[in-house]
Amino acid sequence: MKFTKARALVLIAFSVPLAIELRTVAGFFNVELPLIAVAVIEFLFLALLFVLYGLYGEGSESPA
Amino acid sequence: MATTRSDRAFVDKFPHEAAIVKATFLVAFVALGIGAFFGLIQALHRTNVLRVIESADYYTMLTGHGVLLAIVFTIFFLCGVFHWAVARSLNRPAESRLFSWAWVGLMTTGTVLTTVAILGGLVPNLGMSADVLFTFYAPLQAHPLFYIGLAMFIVGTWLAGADWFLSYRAWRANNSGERIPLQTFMVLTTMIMWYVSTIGVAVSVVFFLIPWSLGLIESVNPLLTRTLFWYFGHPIVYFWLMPAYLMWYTVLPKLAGGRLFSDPLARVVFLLFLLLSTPVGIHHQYLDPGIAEGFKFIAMTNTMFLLLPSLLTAFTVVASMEHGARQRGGKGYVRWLGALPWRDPAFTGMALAGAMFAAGGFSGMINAGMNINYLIHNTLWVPGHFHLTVGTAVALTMMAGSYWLVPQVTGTKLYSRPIGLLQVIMWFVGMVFMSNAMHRAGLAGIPRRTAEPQYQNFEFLTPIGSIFELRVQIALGGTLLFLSVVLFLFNILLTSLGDESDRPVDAALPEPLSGPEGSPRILDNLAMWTGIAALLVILAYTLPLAGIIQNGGGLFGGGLPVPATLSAGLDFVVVTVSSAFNTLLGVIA
Amino acid sequence: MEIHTYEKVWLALSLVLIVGFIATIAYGASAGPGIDMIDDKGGTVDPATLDEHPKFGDPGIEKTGENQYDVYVVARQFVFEPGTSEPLRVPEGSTVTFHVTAADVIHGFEVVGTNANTMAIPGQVAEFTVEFDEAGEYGILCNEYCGSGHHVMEGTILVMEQSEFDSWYEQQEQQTGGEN
Amino acid sequence: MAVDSTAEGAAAAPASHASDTEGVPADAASQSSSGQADPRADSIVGAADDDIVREIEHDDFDPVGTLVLVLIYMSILIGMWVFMYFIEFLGRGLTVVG
Repeated sequence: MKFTKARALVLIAFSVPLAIELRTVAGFFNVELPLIAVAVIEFLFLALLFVLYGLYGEGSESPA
Repeated sequence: MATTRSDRAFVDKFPHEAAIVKATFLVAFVALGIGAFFGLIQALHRTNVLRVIESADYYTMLTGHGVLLAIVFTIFFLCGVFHWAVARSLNRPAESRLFSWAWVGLMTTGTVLTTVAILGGLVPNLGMSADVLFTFYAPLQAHPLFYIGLAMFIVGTWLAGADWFLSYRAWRANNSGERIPLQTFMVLTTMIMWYVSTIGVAVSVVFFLIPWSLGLIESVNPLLTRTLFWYFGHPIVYFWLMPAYLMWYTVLPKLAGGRLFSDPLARVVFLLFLLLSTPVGIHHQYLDPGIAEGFKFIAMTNTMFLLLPSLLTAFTVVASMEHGARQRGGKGYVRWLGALPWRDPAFTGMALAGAMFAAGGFSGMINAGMNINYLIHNTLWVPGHFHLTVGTAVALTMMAGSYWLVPQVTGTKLYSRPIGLLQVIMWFVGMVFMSNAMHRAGLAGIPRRTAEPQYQNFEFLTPIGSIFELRVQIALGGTLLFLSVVLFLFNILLTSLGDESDRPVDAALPEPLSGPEGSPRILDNLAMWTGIAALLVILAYTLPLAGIIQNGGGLFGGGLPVPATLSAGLDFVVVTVSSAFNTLLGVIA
Repeated sequence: MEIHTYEKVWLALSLVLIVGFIATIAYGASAGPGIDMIDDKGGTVDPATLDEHPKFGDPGIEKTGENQYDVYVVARQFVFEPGTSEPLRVPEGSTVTFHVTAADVIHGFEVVGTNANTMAIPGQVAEFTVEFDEAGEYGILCNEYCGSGHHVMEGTILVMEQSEFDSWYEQQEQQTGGEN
Repeated sequence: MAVDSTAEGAAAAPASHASDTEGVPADAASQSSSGQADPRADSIVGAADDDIVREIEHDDFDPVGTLVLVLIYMSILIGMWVFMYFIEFLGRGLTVVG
């Protein structure tokens, strides 16, 4: 299964609610996560996604 | 090239129906653009990010936002979808072109009158306003034009329903033994529900509000008109939702590369909505004085059983998508999700809309819980909830559906699929920000429908994060949603201006995996289901309405209160009968 | 009618979920938490002659028994009487029955951050009882759109220490007594 | 590809819905090799059928993935309900008791 732009976009979309609710989940374990931590985690996720896209994304196999 | 486009494109096969669909979509999209703009202004205003209007004008914008999006956009669009679905699934044009244009014209005229009355509020010295919000609770009063426009609009929808019933009758004359085609079945059951439920608002508007706004009667009974509104106000929720369900059941499986999992269950689901949509309106009035707790409990049981068709839908629709994914080579317990056609904005939009509906379903369960309603009643939680349901499950499905439907009625190809994909994802992300923050703000006690919830005497507290963060999230989400609408309208406009295409979309709808053949014929007995629906409504509403009229100073309010309490015994009988009905329905399903 | 086994499982679970929800609500209404709904027990009132009403004509707090009080509140555009121009005073450790009605249009009565929340409808009286355990302050706001000034409609509830409240209450009684 | 689009077209005519089992498997086989590189699949909405690699009939399909998803959903629902009712709601002060 190829890592297409569309799949990357959908993954980004689904990461947003998870990131927002991360603080609630942390709250259940009595961890107070500051907003900036969530922003950093989301940023790292996006960076990872970009790297993966670069390695396995549509362009890498150049089917055209 | 053995076949020409005429063999397959809807616009060539049914040019007149396509014209009607185009007209209704045009009105819907104009309303969407204006309504979304008002929404942006409100999101920025109430969060104190940017204030370009006076706070008193906020309510004019809010009325416009509610009426243009929740009534005009949704209902015009669904009329287009229904007109398309009936012609397509019965494979015959409407009986009378003139009649079709008559209802489009009547609905449009009503819309224009109501919109003029609302926007008149922005023009000082005009003496015309309708800042009564989408619920128009008396004794707040609007200009008579507002109510008259509304009445015309509703009569227009009645005629539209008649149009589809006439098509069905003509089809039935030539196909006496056949099962009703699924899409037509969905349209007809939805319209029966609409006829039953709009009686409430029609009585309220025609007998009370119009005479009162014209000065013919002195006063109205506020609890009575409010109850009549919610008699109609909850079924309208399902009137918005049913076209989305129609697309999820009949179009989404195809977009996913699969087939509908079960046709009979789809029919059962629509019948359950027909039966249970109306006798639940009192769940919007859990905190109203003047209505006995027993009636509220009945409304709650009915409401909770109304979860059943939606939970069944979740299974059937996801299973249909899974079928597509597996046909496209998907494997595993959850990995198959990756094999879905995420590039297709029509598919992705509908799938994301469904995912958000699952979340909105949860906040709806909280709303429906009779006593937990104290927690969130009239707080920002409630708009947070319905922006997930009507604002995403319905609106995003309609926008995504447009990417597949509009090309069929224009004969042109979608201008840009990538922009479409970006648009639906922006909607999803924007709504996650806005709706999540609204739910949280509601739990902190921030009220809905308020221009500037920044009070002098107290502060709102939230356990996680801060109120400031929530405000920023609402403003950010609202901005993304508005930009998403702009992209959508731009994409659709350029689509309609494009060149004719040989194959605007792939319009074929595959047969269901499990067809209607094996299902009981009684499912198609519309007259019987209508009768049961009416009976349930009578059971759920007769006593509360009688109580309101007797206790609350008569039909028109202002009279002397006549104490009259309903006996507990009677209460008990109603609860028992209604629960028995519900259980029975559960068993049938 | 043929239904797939998995879907039957889901259908059964859904019914259990629904019954579970209803059972939770019934538990909340039962003796344990004892949550009562706003209903028709408050009776009705003529909004046009509210000023002449024995209670709503001069709304406020009234002692009805040991630690038992009745509070009458009128919501009108865009104030709570009492609540807005002066705080609604109650003593700590008391059981207070509110009677809330509206004089003009439909309003809401929400004690911010709590489960005390009701509609105020002209002609109807919302009657509900809450217990104030500790001294402190609560905000009140109108949570139903009631006109162009809806966003300024707010007030406070002051939960006072018993002795403080008693002296205030006595003073009130004397004043109204003197006027008559 | 031209042949293929004709087959699609025939299937699109409402009268011949039932015929879609006849031609498609062959088409699908020829399609799977070209896969997503097919430029047409990029420009037409609703062309997911073009990427079908195997036809799955009613009796061969167990929606196990769906069951997994809905069970996850239900466990979230129950967890959230318990949290909202017993902690958020019953844990708050000033509750209407009469």
